[in-house]
Amino acid sequence: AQEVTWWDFLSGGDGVRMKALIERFNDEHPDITISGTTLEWGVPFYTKVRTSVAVGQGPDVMTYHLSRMPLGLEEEVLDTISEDDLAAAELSKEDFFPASIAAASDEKGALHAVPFDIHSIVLYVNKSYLEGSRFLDGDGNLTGIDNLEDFEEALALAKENGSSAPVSYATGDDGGTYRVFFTLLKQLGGELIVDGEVLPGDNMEKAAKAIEVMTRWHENGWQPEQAEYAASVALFTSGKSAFHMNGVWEVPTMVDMETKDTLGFDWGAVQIPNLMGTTATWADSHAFAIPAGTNMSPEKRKAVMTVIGWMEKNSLAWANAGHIPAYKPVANSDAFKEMEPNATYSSLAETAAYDPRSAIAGVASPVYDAAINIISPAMHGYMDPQQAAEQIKSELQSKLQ
Amino acid sequence: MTRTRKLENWILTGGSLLAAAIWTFPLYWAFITSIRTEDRVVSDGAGVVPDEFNLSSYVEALFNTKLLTWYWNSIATSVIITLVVLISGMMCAYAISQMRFPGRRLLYGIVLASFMVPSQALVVTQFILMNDMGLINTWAGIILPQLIVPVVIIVYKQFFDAVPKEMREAVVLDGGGDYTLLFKIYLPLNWGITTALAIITFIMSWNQFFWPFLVVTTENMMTIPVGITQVNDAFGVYYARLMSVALLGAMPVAIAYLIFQKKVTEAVMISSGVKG
Amino acid sequence: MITNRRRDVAVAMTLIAPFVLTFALVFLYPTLRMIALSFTDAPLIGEGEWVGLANFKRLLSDRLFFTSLKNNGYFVLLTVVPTTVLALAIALTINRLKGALQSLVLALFFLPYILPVSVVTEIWMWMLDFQFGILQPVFEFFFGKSIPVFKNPYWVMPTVAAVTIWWTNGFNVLLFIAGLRNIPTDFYEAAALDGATRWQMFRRVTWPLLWPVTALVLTLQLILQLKIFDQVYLMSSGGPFNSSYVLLLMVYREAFQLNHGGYASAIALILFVVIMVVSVLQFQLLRARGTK
Amino acid sequence: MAVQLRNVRKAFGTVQVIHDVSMDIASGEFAVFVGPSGCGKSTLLRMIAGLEDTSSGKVSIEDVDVTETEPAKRGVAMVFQSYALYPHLSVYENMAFSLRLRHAPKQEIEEKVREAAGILRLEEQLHKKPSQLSGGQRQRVAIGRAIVRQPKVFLFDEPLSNLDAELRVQMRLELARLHKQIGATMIYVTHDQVEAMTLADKIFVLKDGVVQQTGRPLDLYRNPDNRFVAGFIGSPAMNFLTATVTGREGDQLALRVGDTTFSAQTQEPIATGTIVTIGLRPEHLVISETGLPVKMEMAEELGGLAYLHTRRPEGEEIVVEWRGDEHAVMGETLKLTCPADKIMVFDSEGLRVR
Amino acid sequence: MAVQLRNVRKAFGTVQVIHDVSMDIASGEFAVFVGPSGCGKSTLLRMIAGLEDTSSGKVSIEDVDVTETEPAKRGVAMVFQSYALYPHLSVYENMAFSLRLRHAPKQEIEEKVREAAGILRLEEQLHKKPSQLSGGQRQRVAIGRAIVRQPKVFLFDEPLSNLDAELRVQMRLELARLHKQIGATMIYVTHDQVEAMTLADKIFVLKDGVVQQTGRPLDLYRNPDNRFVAGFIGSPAMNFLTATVTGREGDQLALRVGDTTFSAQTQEPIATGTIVTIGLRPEHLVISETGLPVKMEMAEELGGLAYLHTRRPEGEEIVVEWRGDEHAVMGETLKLTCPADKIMVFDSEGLRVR
Ligand SMILES: Nc1ncnc2c1ncn2[C@@H]1O[C@H](COP(=O)(O)OP(=O)(O)OP(=O)(O)O)[C@@H](O)[C@H]1O
Ligand SMILES: Nc1ncnc2c1ncn2[C@@H]1O[C@H](COP(=O)(O)OP(=O)(O)OP(=O)(O)O)[C@@H](O)[C@H]1O
Ligand SMILES: [Mg+2]
Ligand SMILES: [Mg+2]
Repeated sequence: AQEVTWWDFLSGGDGVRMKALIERFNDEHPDITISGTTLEWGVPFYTKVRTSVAVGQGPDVMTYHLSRMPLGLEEEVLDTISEDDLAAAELSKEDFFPASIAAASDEKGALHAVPFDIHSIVLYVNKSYLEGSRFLDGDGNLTGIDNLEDFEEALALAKENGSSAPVSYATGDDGGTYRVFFTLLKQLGGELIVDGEVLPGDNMEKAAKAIEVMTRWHENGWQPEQAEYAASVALFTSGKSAFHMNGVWEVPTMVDMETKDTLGFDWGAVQIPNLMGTTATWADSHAFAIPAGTNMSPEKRKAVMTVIGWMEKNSLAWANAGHIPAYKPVANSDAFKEMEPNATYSSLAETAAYDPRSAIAGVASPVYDAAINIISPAMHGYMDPQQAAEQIKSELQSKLQ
Repeated sequence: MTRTRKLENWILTGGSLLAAAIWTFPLYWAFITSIRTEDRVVSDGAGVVPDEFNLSSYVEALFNTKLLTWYWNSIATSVIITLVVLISGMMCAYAISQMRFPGRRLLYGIVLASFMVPSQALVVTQFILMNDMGLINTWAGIILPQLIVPVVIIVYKQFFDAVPKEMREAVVLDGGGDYTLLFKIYLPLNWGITTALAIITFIMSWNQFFWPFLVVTTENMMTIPVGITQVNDAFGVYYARLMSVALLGAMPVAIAYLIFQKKVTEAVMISSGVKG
Repeated sequence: MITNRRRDVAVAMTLIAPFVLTFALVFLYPTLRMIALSFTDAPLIGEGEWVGLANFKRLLSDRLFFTSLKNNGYFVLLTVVPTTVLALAIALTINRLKGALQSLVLALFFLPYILPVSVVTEIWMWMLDFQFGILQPVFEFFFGKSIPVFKNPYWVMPTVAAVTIWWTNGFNVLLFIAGLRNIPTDFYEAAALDGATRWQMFRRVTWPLLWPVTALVLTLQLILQLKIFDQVYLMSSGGPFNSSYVLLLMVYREAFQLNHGGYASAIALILFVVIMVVSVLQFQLLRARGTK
Repeated sequence: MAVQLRNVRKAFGTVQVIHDVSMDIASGEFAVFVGPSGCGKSTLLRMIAGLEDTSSGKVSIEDVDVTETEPAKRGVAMVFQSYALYPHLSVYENMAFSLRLRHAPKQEIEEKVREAAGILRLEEQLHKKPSQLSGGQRQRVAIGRAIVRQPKVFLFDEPLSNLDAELRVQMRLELARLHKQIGATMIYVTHDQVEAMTLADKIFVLKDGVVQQTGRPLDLYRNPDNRFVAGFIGSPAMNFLTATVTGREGDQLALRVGDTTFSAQTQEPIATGTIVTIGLRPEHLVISETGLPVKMEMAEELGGLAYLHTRRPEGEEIVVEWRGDEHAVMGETLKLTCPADKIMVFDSEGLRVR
Repeated sequence: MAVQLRNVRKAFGTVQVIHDVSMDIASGEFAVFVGPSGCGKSTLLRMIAGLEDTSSGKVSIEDVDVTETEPAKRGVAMVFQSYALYPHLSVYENMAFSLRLRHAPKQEIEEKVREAAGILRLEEQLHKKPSQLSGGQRQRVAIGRAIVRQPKVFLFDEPLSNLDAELRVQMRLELARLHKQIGATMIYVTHDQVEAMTLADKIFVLKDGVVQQTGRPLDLYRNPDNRFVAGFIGSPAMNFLTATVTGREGDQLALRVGDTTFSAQTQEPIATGTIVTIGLRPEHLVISETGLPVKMEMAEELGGLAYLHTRRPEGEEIVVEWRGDEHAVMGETLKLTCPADKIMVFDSEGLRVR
């Protein structure tokens, strides 16, 4: 029997569902055993990957963010996945959304990862703060937020109604800050990196504008100060926030609490409204990748591909974690189309805004560093938005050389 | 005793108890947090008085993480480190203290100097070395760089030096050699210091974070201090679970400490040379 | 003694061999290798080119290096003397207690020391959590608002220092208690007969007689705190905007995140030299004061 | 009275250590507390110093009740067995310590320290640290520290017990001279009866926290009140034998030990047949033709003098002083007698029958 | 000869510690090395044991040259001043240790240990740890450890110096008895001349690595060869005074000390006017109407006996033994005389003028 060493960074609802999937796989495949390790998300995970690959101690298969693909390629930690490999997994490139295949390939078109899902941030709502206002329609669905003014009006209203942090997101965290910033930037029609240039032209103004909005939310006491990830979630679940901007992966948390009746309010999740003029939402993809230099036997490689293929085909269970499957047969299935609340925000797939394709972007990249080291301090008042935008530009530009 | 002195004593006693209570409050708070449900932890009015006794987060921690594996790794590596450090340190200290051989002074000089050398500064090349030897993700890799504990040699030497010369001569007259002397006389004579050094070495290696964190990449090889930071296997709000993992991680040594408190106290004093 | 000299030396060699061999392998060799590596542009794993002093030149223009160096110094300043003073104060108090009460109080103060660093940081991050931390009301009471200590450039180092002191202070308390117990009560009785006040007893008897222990504590602390990594890595990862970056963190980042083995070795070498020099200097200084 | 104790008691927890002790020490007197280890000498001394509370009773110094007074205000100075010299201070600073605490003027400190150093012949050592001094010199510094304070009473707790035998004799001499010279009241604790006999104007013999007898040294030797004092004072110690009273003739009491008859000079009436203990000092025993038969075991030679260790067939050891040339060798049998006026008789309670 | 040294020398580095020592110790003899601290007694003993190399010369044990033999093979057993008992082993195991090292059969070990324990009356203590024993018992265990090895020669290095005075006397007795009982050759080192006098068949007096005199104890006391031996043997020590020879009448040598005249019994010719040293033992000094004037300083009281410490106006201290009742008090002047046959005369080199 083959033992497949598996690394992931999946915690929270993701982690629970992935563990369940692995268990199911192991049950169904007596000849293959997945032995999984879960490492801390973000920098620690990618540091470990890098070090382990360097010393030939990497796993057989691992989860990887497609946003990080260029960086991963530059670090040379990813093996290519050939057509034969895909065939072994009973997959082909055509089974996936073209965008995700492009994101998983290098310049020459060689595939380095198998996309698994698309995930983005969404807007969670605590309806109790909006009751009787114009922001809830007859069915109790969120409505009437078509621009920034509307949203801020809703925030002010929630504040009035006693919400201590009307819109919570992880303001003290690289991921949380970055995702909101990037969403706002994209909604302004901005670009982070164009042709190897960081914030060229008026993109700088747009970045400053995005930071300015976040700063205002801070100054008005609408968003929590320096919230760590867990705290930002807890603010929402404990009923202190009217809105919560976070990844779809927290959907199961809400669902679970609702079933257990510990949530204490009516909740909903919608696509991030168009606040700045363009509809856009930050998105990323999880994918499976094989570390470089493992020199695994053909049998082992086949087992690994079997794992990947199986996971893709069973990604409906993964969609349970709020994600949109990257594997078209599942994504287009009726079962998925009926899944709630995914259906509510599945439209975002069209407006998903991925990280720029650059070796300084993606999870645990200099861009994320900039979020925690520049944007987060800026919105907490340590520098003004314009300054922050300039600093982002100079800092990242220097990394690009 | 005069009345003011009595009063003073009361204030002193009360004051130091209060200070000690404040000092240990974080541990208390961690415990209170860990026996609450996650919802309770972040709800308003979750005060310092325990109001729930819910062990679910402990159950989670024990069975949804690899805590038991980490315990095993920690115990095994710490025990091996302790044994090897003590035995090699004892032998080396004996030779330095009791025998005459070329290079003796130099060797002791090196031992004294390495007391000041920051081994943390060597992690990069130690890591490379472990990789060259194929010891990444192995117990041996965790253990090897922790085997240099010069203070063990220094303390042993001091104690061996203090064994009267006659003890050695008596054995020589009886026809015993150096191994007899070391293992039949010097070692049993210094059981006290041996246990003291063992305790200190064990605590030190049990609590080691930086090196195991570098040299281990797989969950199955992690030690307790590394494991509990690398994995936050919980979702949404996980403070109670975090605290129970932390407390479980600290538990074995903490319990051992509370049982052998006197011994540990003495061990620290002896091994730092303040008390002989 | 009439013995066989050659056999004696052979026996001695077998006795020192385990230590000497391990030492050579995991200490001496890595040290030499570190020095060699610091003159190359090697990645973490693999060969590099000889680049002479390039790494060191680069250090001179690396802002982060100077920030880290400064932070190391700042951290030492924040911990070494405060922990010594605090430990002394606690030891003096404990020393006046008796029997079981004394053991209890001592145990409570010592307990944090035996905790793994990650347990300590987990607990304190929870204690100090900006939204739910139990200590935030205390900050509100004193400063009128909550303080995100790990996100505030002015608070982060003092906070890490405070947590470090909480964690390691018990050890120093023990050393001071041992030192205090070594002072014969005769001295205090003699001073009492001479009419010394409490303060005079401390100033003229306890303090000078405790000086060797104080020097030991200061030296140990200095060496220890210069090697700060764990707490910073676990609590603030060097942020916000690098205001808690320290040298060892930089070594770690360059070597393990950025794959710059050569440059990391150069930084490590500097740290190595700094610690050696500082501790030797301090050792001499304190000894000089002690004998004066 | 320089020092007066009235019904002083001391208990540590439930253990009564000093039982109802009263004593008077006149001004300028050299008083010695002597007794076996643990009998409470140090405790008593420390109570006078104020380092130990009194459980009940009254301590007065120069007719002022100081029972509740702080140690520093009693006007006493103490010399500790361990000397308690501050190792970090020079000899000069050690002696100046108490004056500095009192913020005495520099001039005065200088004068007093120099004077004390003069008395103790320490002028050359003033700049040294205690660790650089010999045992005897340290001892002198400790005394010097007391002298500068010009106390009403000097207290010494076994000040010589850390010195070797030769130095001890020499320091005894120094102490005696010092007492003559400064004429202060001194209270001195020792468990060495030779020291007590040599130094004291007045000895207080203590046992288990009770004063057994008080008096001038030779009075205690010649006329002990009880068996304990008799056995404690005198070197080598008195030999004790169990005897039966067989009759009386005037002040001559007839006693039988084994088959041997002794006669002792006593006045007090005592019934025939009473079992008593008789005490015979080694220096009073005479080897003669008849007498108590003992077997020679070993001779402790001092040159001109030897102590013969002998043993009765019944097992009791008897030490006999021998002066003269060749003495008996191991195994020989000797017969011992003793002049009647030298034999002391003690009743079953150990009290002297005079 | 049990032990024979021939022209033995020992140097530590450049320091010559033992100078050309030759000695013969007969089988069964109890030999004692005595001398002041640092004179080389221990070194000599350790050379016999083989714990110290000899720089030159020859050491034989039972007529076998052992100069180059390892300690364990010389057939000697040593009892150390510190006892060197293994504190972690029971009394039984302590005694059995050397046999175990030799892998002696269990049976034999048991027998030998029991036998030694019997001799030393340690049967009851066999299971105890050394720390549970009294000083004297520990001493006996140390001896027991030597006995089980049935050595040709027992070596003792100040075995009693850690015991208190009383126990010392008792253990001396035991040692003497032991020597009688097992009849082995014993070499015993001490710096206490009383011990030497009491135990020895033959005393070797050492000074600075040179044997000063060898002989039976009382011979050394009565007839010392030189000033050193005279001063060393006898307690309290002999008083020495500088005197001028003023004439001779038969075997009576006339001497003047200050204004006082003494006469000493000597045969050897000595010129009038020679400056000599005379030795007067405290026990031979007599207080009389005329004689050498001295001032009383302090009396060391032993009860029946007192040693009067007196001083000549010229500064020399003279100790006088006093037996009797009241003696002089401090400051009084006494006059001392001494019988002519007790006065010893030493020339300027310290050699005895007989
Ligand atoms: N602080 C104390 N607590 C309890 N018991 C004590 C204390 N100090 C002394 N004792 C007891 O009081 C008794 C008398 O002690 P003290 O020190 O006065 O004896 P001592 O006559 O000075 O003896 P030594 O000659 O050995 O110094 C002893 O039994 C001792 O154990
Ligand atoms: N290992 C050594 N190295 C250098 N000198 C030594 C050594 N051992 C002894 N000595 C010197 O040799 C001399 C004789 O020492 P030894 O120990 O034989 O004296 P001792 O007569 O036994 O004295 P004590 O009565 O104090 O035991 C001393 O001056 C001592 O300092
Ligand atoms: Mg005492
Ligand atoms: Mg010696």
